[in-house]
Amino acid sequence: MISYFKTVFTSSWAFVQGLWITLRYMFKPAVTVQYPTEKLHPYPPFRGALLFDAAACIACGLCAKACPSSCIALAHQVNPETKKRVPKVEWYTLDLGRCNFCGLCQETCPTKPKSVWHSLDYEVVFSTRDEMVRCWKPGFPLGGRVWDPVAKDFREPRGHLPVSASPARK
Amino acid sequence: MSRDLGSSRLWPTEVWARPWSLPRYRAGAMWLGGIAAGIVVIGAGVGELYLWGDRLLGLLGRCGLGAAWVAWIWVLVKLGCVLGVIVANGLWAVWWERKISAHIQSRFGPMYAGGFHGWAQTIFDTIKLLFKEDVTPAAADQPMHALAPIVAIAPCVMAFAPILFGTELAAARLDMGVLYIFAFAGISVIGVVMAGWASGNKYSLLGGLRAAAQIVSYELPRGFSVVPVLMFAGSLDLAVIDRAQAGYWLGFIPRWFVFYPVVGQVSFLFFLIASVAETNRTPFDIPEAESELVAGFHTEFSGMKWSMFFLTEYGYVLLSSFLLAAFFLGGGAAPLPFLNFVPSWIWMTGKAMFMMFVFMWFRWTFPRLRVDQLMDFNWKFLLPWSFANIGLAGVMLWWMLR
Amino acid sequence: MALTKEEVTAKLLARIPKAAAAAVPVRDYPTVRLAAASDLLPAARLLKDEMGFTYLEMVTAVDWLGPTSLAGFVSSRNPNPFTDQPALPPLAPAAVAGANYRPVFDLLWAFGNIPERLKVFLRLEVPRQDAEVPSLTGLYPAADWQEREAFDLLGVRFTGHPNLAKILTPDFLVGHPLRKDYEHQPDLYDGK
Amino acid sequence: MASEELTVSGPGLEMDTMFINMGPQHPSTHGVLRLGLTISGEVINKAVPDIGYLHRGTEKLMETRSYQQCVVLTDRWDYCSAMPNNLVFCLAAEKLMAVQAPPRAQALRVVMCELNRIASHLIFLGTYGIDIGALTPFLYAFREREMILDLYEMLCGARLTYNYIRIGGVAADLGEDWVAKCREFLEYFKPRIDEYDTLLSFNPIFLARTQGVGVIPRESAVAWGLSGPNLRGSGVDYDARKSEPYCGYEAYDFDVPLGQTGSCWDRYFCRVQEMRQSVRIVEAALAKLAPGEVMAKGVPKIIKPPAGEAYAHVEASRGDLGIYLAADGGAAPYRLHVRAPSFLNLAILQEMLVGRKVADVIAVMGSLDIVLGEAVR
Repeated sequence: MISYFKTVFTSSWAFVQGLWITLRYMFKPAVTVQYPTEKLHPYPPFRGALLFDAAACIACGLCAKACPSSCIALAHQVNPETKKRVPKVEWYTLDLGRCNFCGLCQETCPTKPKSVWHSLDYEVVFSTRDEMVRCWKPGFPLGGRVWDPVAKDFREPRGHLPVSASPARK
Repeated sequence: MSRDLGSSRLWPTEVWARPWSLPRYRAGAMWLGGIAAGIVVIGAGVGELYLWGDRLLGLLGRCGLGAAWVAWIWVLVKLGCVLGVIVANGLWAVWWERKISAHIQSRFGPMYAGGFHGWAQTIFDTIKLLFKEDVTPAAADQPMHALAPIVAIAPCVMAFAPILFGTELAAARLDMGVLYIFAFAGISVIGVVMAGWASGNKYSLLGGLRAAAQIVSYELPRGFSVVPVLMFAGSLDLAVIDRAQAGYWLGFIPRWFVFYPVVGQVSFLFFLIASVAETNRTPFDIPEAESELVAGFHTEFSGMKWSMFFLTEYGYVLLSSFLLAAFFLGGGAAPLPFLNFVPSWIWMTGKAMFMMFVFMWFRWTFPRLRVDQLMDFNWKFLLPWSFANIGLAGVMLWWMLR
Repeated sequence: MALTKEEVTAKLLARIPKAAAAAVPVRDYPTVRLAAASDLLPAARLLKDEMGFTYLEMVTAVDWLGPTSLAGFVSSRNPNPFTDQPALPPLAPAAVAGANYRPVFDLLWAFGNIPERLKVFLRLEVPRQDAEVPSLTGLYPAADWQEREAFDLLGVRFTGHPNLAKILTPDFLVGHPLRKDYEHQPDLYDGK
Repeated sequence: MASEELTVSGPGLEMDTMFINMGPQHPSTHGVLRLGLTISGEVINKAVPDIGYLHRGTEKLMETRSYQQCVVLTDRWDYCSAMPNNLVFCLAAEKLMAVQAPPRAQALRVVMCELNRIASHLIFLGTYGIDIGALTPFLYAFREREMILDLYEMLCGARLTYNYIRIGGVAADLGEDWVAKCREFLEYFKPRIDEYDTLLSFNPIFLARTQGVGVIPRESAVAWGLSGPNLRGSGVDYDARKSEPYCGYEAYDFDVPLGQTGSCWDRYFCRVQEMRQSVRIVEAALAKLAPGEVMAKGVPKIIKPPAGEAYAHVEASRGDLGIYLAADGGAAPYRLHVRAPSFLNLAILQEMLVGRKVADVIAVMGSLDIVLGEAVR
């Protein structure tokens, strides 16, 4: 009989304690971020959407070999007279739809500064599959362009952080 | 435009260390303002009626209408008020619940719609629900599926008839008001069972059956826990119960039933628990147990049909809150003598809002019971002890009347 | 009585006919190679009942046919505007000189003795064609799904398994993907 | 636990059973798991788990990837705690190559794996709360987990798929204030566990829902090959960190929490206790973190382990995660098999659920803490 009332009491007391905790948190400020209106910068090592610098690249192809999901493709330039390999990229593509965001391409890139590297852009959103493929040719911006199959031309990708918002290259 | 928060993450450690220095973290006391706003929203219409009712009645009479016409118009006005309260309560309570849950969980809740702390969120939600496609599953029993939300909500509206919104302030004064409310509140379960059956979904069916068992069972302790109050007040009329709690012991302890030693507190708690169970809210929300039955009986409802179930749920929460306030918390009586100048409907709605907060507080704190445990708790704990409580009340009454 | 690795191996070798210490052991663990599929159940019983290896840690098989074949590899649509070359797997496995390729399934069981903190591996080679071994489900319920997995991915039949059905791959998938000569049959989800 | 199955006999009194598909889209199946339940009333007669909806064929994919690239794929098994996945693959490869990570890297591995254990158990705690009907602890758990993810982001740039532990060491050394931040988190986290205890562990409703429910007896747990907190909840003292210490776990002083009866609550409370122990280990590891290399010398750029076979297993958040790695001397693993704890923990469901109520399915399934990404790889 005593243990019965003891159980009732301890149970009730546990409920009160639980209520007390939730009540206390109610008066503490919220810790969340109102995302679309408030935005956080990732920490510097963050691995966001990939950027590429065609001017710095030596077209060695190490990044393409390092990629576990074969998302990188490139071709080096060829000297039209000597038919010899020129250490410059002819074209360079990155399929962000396949990208693992693992950072292996950035790690293996031998140039200084890196010619392929992860930006801090975490708002990687696409509306079409074609938009997932970023293309570079010499002279293209760091963020790359996407191929528009209808207009048969390259255009700027939509809906991303401007490249200027990304920090200095690692 | 978005605001750039930079790369410094605000960890809880930092946020809680200096809450008020952060302009965007001033939401801690939101719910306090919420109670005040709730009193205004729910009370305003009622209060106006309280002040202007007599004049309106006189005006109608002066217009040359017959007494029968005046009576009818008067009924319609009161009906409109009650309906307005229920609908406004649906809008308000959903927003408030979302806010309370958010702040309990260290987040913000709705913040965009309408500007200030997302006050218009539920209004926009309602608009969305109104325009939403009304989907009826192919396997559903069509007429029953359409009828179920109506069967659920109609008794809820009707049960509000004798509810006191302040001293002597009710749509209808009934001698057997308490019985009337319990009787009508018990009908809604038919709508829930219909919804579960007619949906043609096994989860809904389980939810509906669970609801039937649960609600019917919890009617008993809910009724019995009020019996001591009825014994002390000596009437089933809510107005009489309300009046019986006016006045103070020793000049400052309110003569509310919740302050009657032992009997009052036990009745109050039992009524509160049974009310939570009646309204299908956590920890007794097994009919719509989200993690088990997806959404229980209203899984297959969408648009306005679905929101009618929600209106019913929040209507019953409001009903239970008003009943708790009227039965145990002194109704329209002020907690201290010098506060008597404040109109009774403010006290009434304020107490009801506080009880509503308690309902929500429970919901966002406790886990959910299992079906059999729920039944065990009802039949093996609540019911016997509410009988004992009635006995104790009898002894107390005998001692008082001696 | 504390059991040691050596004792376990010795006992297995003594009691199971023609069992031998594996030529290629699982690094750092006692590994015993069984001579025939019929030795498996006695060996498992010996381990379980007499030596307290009540924990079946792992059941798997290796197809030693040779390097993974890329036949039937389907690359997704190539949206690259510069080239028609589809994206291929990063590495095309090539035969390594000196590797011991042979047309067998090398089955592997790992048994654990929890209180003694011991682990022992049994292995058994069966021919790739109609590979059949007795099921351990009667002794170890843990073998149930693991054998189903080995059946699904490699096509080893476990005789006596109560429900030897596919478990990981979809029902419409033809073949056993982890076989080295697995060739993907085009299906609905390959796209154009 | 006595079966609550009803037996009805007599003409016209046969109870009809109902087949319920729980999943693959269901709020509480924690991923894409399908349970075919045959119920009579609310009591389960038969339960058939159906998995494979998330099968990505990682084991096959790895046969066409280099060892470095395989580490990236390991992240995708148990996405709630990817560090132990990285670790176990690297341990297996290191065993084949006879390479040992330097001491600092070993300590960092321990810190990361234990932090990940906390993060993973926090997810379990939160989702289990939701399964039982308490929604608030979920948000609290995620609030804390967020800090751990922040720590990871500071360290390796990813919040979920780290690719941090590499063959021969780890990818990056700690930043300047990482240790201070980590200590701040630990100090913040310790009192939070007590709050979880109040809100969930010792809440009478929670106790009623989980104690004595879904009991797995000792023998049954061992026979079905359970591991991790599910096995320890049944009172079996099996922890790879103690039985076969790796990464210098033998140097840390910690307890292995054991359950008494093997009920849902025991499994749950084992995890809560493990969070405390993990905090202890992380504190000790941070205290003895000496400066030094984080990558072993002599690890080639192109890793080609000699032919051979290795088995490595670690105590991952969900149990004993093992990897069998067969190498033929090539640049890619010849064959890799994952002994996934979730896969084996899930198998016992078909036996356990019979005779329980529908509401218990959720309690039991939640208490096993499965991640389908790992179960079906």
